[in-house]
Amino acid sequence: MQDLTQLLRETAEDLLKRKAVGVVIGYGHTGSRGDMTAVFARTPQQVSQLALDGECYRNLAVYLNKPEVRKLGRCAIVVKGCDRRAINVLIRENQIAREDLHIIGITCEGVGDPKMQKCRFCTVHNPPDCDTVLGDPVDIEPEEGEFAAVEAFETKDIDARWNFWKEKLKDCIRCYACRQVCPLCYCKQCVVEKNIPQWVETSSHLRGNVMWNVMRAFHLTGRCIGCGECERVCPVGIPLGLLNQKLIQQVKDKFEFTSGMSADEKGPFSTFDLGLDTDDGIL
Amino acid sequence: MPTLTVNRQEIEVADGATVLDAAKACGLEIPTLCHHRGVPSAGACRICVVEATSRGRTRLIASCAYPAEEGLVVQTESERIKRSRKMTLELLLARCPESERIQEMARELGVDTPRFKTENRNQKCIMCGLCVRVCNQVIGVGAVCFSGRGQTREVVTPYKELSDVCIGCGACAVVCPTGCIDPAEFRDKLLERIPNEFNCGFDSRRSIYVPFPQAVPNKPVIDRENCIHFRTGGCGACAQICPAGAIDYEAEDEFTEEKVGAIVVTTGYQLYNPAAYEEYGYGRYPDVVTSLEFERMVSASGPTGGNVYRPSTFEYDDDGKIVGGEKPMVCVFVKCVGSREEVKHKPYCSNICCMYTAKHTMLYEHKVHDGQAFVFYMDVRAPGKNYEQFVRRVAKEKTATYIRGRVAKIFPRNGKMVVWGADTLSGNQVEIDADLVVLAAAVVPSSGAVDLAQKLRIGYDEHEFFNEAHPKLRPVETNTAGIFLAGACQAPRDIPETVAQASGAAAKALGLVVRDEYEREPIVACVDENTCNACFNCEPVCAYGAIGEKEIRDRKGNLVKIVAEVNPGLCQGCGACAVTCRSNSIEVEGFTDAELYAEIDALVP
Amino acid sequence: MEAIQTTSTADDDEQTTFEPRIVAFLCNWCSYAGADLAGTSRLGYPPNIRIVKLPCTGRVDPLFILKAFERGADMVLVSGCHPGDCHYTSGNYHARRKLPTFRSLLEFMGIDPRRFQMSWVSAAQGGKWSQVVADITALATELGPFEYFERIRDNRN
Amino acid sequence: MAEQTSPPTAHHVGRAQLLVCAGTGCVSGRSLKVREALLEEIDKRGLKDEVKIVATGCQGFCAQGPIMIFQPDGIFYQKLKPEDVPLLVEEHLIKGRPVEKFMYVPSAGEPPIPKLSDIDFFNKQRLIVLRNRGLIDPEKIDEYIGREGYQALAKVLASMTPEEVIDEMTRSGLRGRGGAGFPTGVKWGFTRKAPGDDKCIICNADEGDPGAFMDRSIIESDPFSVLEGMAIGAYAIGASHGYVYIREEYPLAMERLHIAIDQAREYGLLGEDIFGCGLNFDISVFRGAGAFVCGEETSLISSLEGRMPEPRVRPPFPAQSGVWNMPTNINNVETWANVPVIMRRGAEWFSSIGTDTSKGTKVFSVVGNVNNTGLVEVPMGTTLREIVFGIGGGIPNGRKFKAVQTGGPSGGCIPASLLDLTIDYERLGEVGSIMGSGGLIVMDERTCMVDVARYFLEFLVDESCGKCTPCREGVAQMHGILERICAGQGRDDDIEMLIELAEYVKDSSLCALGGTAPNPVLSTLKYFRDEYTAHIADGKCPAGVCKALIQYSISADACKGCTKCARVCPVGAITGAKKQPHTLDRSKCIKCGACYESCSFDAVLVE
Repeated sequence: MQDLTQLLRETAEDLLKRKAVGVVIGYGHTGSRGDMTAVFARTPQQVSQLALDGECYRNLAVYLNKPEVRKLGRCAIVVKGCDRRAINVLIRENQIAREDLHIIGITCEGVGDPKMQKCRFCTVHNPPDCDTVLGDPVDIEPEEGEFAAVEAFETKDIDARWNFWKEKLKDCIRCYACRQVCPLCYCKQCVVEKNIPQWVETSSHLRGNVMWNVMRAFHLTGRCIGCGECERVCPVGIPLGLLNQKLIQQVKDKFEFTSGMSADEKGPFSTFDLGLDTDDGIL
Repeated sequence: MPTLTVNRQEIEVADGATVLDAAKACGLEIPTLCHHRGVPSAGACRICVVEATSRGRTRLIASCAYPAEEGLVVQTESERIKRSRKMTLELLLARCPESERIQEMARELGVDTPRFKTENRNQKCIMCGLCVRVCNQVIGVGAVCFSGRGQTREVVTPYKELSDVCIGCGACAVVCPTGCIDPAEFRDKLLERIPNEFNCGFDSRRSIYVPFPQAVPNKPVIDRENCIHFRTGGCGACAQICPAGAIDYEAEDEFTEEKVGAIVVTTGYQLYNPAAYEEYGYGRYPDVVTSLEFERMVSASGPTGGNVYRPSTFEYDDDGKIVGGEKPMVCVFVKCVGSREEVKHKPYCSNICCMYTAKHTMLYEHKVHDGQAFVFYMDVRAPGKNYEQFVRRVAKEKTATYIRGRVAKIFPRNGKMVVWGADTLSGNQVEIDADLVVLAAAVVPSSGAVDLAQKLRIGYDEHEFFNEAHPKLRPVETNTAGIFLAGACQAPRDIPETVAQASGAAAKALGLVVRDEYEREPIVACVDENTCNACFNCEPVCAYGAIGEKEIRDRKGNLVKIVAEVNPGLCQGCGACAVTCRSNSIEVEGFTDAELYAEIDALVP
Repeated sequence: MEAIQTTSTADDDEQTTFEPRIVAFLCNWCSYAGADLAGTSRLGYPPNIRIVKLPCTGRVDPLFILKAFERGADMVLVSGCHPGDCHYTSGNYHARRKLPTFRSLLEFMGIDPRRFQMSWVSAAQGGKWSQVVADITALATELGPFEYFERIRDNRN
Repeated sequence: MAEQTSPPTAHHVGRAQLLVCAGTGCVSGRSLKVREALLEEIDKRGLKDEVKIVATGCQGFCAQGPIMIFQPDGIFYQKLKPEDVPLLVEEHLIKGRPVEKFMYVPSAGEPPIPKLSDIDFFNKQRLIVLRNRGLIDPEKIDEYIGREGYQALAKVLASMTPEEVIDEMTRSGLRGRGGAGFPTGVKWGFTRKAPGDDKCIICNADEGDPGAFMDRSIIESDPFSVLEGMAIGAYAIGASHGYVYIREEYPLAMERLHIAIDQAREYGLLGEDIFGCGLNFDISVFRGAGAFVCGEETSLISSLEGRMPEPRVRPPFPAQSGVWNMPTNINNVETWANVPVIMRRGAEWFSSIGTDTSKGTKVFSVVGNVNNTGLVEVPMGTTLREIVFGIGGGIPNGRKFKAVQTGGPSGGCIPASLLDLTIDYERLGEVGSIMGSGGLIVMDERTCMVDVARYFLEFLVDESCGKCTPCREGVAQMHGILERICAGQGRDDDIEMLIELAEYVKDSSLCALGGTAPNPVLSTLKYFRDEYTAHIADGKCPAGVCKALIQYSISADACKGCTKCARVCPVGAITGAKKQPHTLDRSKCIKCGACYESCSFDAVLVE
């Protein structure tokens, strides 16, 4: 990541001085162990906490929907390419308005050392439609196919797959960290928390976990932009990204739809296309 | 509105009127040759000359073309005019001695033998140019024109061959004053016969026509495909002739939208195309007709005026109307053509064929007294009131010989239609040389029934008849509220049953629309405003547009949040919204998650 | 855990042959009426099918399907109007998009996709309904019991 | 009278200018070859910068072509041949002695007249339309502008409103030179008042009359005056487009017209924003369909619209709805050519010329049996005698003047007795003829009037458009009768029938062609009825023209045996030894009249 920290701080300071925004949401090494966490700079002085480097994993879009951030009025947000697509989905689902955001896009060659899997096939190194863009455009060819992992997994036969998932899902402790970190899981009351009727059993045995993980993945169909945060934060290391990628693949092949590309796109499950849809597999 | 004096009589005429119009308005007769009401005038033959004085100069003018100017003084009778007309006629007589029209006009003015050397050409054309003008300026085709000038001037088609742009409208033959254009010249081009659909194409109709005698509204329509005006921009004869000025070529179809409370679908039936029976030869042999075509023939308002002729012997007049034909002495009626046949055609019985075939045999006997009718049948089904007695009468009065058996093949042989069939009662083959074969084809729903059904969202069966809500309990309703059925569109039925069903449907429909309130099924969606995230994923999924926005405001009126809201009047309770809502904030009464959870739980103990 | 593989659990009927339990979600206007027609036309079909009536296939939520499997269904069928015939115009169009995608997710997780069947049966296709039920019952018998969740039921893992 | 002969000295080039006539008549006499020879000779003699050679339009004296005028001396040379050029250059240019051999000789025996201004043919004419003839190169606009060209247009555009222009034209009394004589100013007024914003004007250069070549010469010698006239007309009427409808048979005139138009456009005198005064007016040339009837206004319009040329019933007149229903004003070439002069010199000056009802001058093409065949422009009111004898130089071969035919096929014949008739629209109308476009055919005693009438009717039978019965059938029947008379089978009721038919055709025809077609017959019947009765009753043709009625013979005593006639006879009908009286075999004789023409001893007799 080129050294844009200084550039970011000047931009943030200028925005705050002009009162164009109430807060600048960015990255900074303010974590307890010095790791990279979210920084909310509200006054020009706090701008010094901002920093940019290879560890900017988080998807800061998750904070946009929080009531506490809403109260601060218009806000500026530092986004990588994947985060920018998440903002598009939020706009499309009427959660935030484009005018309430000052988007500071940073051109990103990929985060994490070694590079996170999502960055290896990323196609949005340069975030589109931003108010300010820091860093010169990046031109990197994807190193592997978007669905390489999915295709690798699908080489297993049906029982091997079940055994793999049974082992993984058995460990799920239902901490719901994956839900908390995902910018698109903003429901006030998630289906898990409804108990009349209790579709998803709350105890963390295999049956409940299967229901929870399947429904979490299915509710992101045609919305998830593959930012990989859910997999990163899962304390027990369940490969949630794999489920998400499978659904992204299905939506791309069957409905020629890629989520987050524009703010006025229509989700695959709220429309239909008599030309595209087929009756395969239906008696 | 210029005023002028004609023979010392003041007359006011409309703008654009000619001196001839003014004279006619005064009741004066002026002879004309190259003038026709529907064709722009040229003032060429000079027979209509009158004396006109304007700005102090009196001279002979062609009244047919000279516009009626303000203050013009016209004299239609004078020695000078008489001399001029006599000389014109004498010269025309010298040119066309054979033309009766010119001889007649000449005799009227006292000219019998021309003093001039008669031209050796004996044609009747007086070069008036009417045919050229009507073809070029009125019809707009331009198939005929002048060529050469002076004595060598003649009316020709290009290269003197039948012009390929000629559409055979015959306008030139109609306007020619001396009748020297014979329609036979363009016989094969005679305006392609437009088959009259209502008379099953037996005779032809014009491109402006009343579809059928009992049409509602009983007014003519224009067939844009064949009408010359729409093909070439010319003609317009109907607009000129229509006294009420009712013809407007620019009128376009309009789509009007009506908000209605109920719809009664009565799209009726049509006959199954018997051409599917290759072996019967319908469509290949003109003497094999369907029962509907036979019905049109026996009808007094039909193409043959009620007489039964063999279609292969129809005689047409120039106008495409049937004026004669040969009466069929032997007529064979074949029943169940396409009905009661599971393998290739329709498995159901068409209900009405037995009764109308019996009627047809009586009509045939009435129209062709010494004719002989045969009927091939599988069963005679006469279930209605007095139906069986009616069929018994046919047997008693021997109007037809009923043969129980199917027909195998029909083919022409030296002028007759040979019918091969079986007689199951006697067990042997039957061969009849018939003059006419009438096929009682099966009843099928009108074409386009399926499109309508999908548009109205009502069900239909595999034969495309519409599905009633319940065969026994709700026969006149459909599953879709507010849409009712009547008549043969629901199943083959005859007139008494149709009328009964129509009355039922009308009553049901009225029952719906007269009350101002309207009960309906309670299955309606409703939103849990606490958990709704206002993502409005549900809104595009609702096919009835029943989901809208609702603003939640606190007591002081400032906006707290926006949530989704369902309009119970529109919602049909399909539940699609309940599924797309990830937080299950929207539920359908009667199919709530809790109820379905309980059902699933109970079903798999 | 392998021990209990062959015997079915207590609340199954007692014969030794395996009788699959199939849960069917039918749309009220077409498939449900079709099934009714099959009945009024005296056409028989295997009793393994247990029908839940829904207003439209558009109302079928993946939660129902998973819950059915959790409760011990060996196979789930969703049947509704032919595309274009839906009483609510587009219900089956949405179902035709959502449910096959859900089925590919299950397959990805190792659940045999043949256990989740879909079909279009119109109100007049009584014959087709009985044929479909017969076919899927045969398939379910051949696939055998669906123990994935059953094993979980008694919480021994 | 003087201004046209001596060229203005302003732009005197070199010490001598040789103005060689390049009109169609002279060009057919190889005048362009003479010009080339001159150029060669002058080049050889090194006189290139001293002498300027200019090819001009038609000088008017076609009988004497090829013509050259030697300026500044004003010497008139005629009948030049390329071979004469060396002698001419040697004598006149080098030695300064005019060469009498090539000068004009009025009649045998009289001394040659060197100066052009002294020749009667020229000094008796008054040139307004032909003011620039022979003085400017028709293919150079500068020379036209040099002679006050386009000053009228400038004056009009700068200082006059359209209404003032029309008022000026009306006061000038100019009447249509096409033949009908309708007052031009009034006609422009009608077109201007007619509703419709885009109008057009047409220059009728169809000139269908046989033997008439005035319009051709005007365009060939001074096309710019026509364009300027049309531009003024366009401004007055408010027309945005003009057409010149010119005969297909005038290639040279058409070429010169195109050159003139291109140059006018180059100089901003035609096309967009003329003179910068906002007048947008352009002219396109339309080649005529080659029918006499196209001279008639509405037929011309139909032809212009690409349709068959046949007349339309009037009203509506072209002024209300002409070409593609636009208000259209049609004038003859000569009328347009008059307009610039009127505008420049004013209406009072113009109306001072001519008679009280016919103002200005008229160009005549004097042809037929007259010495000075050519283009003559005389003021209205000049007598026939003046034209035929004064300017025309009398009748050649000592024959007697018999009649003159004016107005072409629509005109009539005027006998010798009316020689002192003053030429204007009304006088000519009274005597049964019309002004016409200006064709003036002089006939001597050897012309048979019945044959003249037959010829004109034959022409009209071919040229009638055939639309209306009277003209198509009536004229044909009249022609049939006259053919019979000339063939000697005349019947005694023929004359009465001719008159009845003539009255009928004149009265009932649709257009002017039919309306005036009987004039030749009526006028010949009126003045030469005796010839008709001679043909019908006695079967004789007094003028010895109608072949069926004449017999040739040779008078034995007059014949000197010079064998000239025998050599000339095409069929060898004349035999006889040298110096012996010859005999003529009537069975072989085809009555071509060659012997009669060639015999210089009047030995050949015609009865």
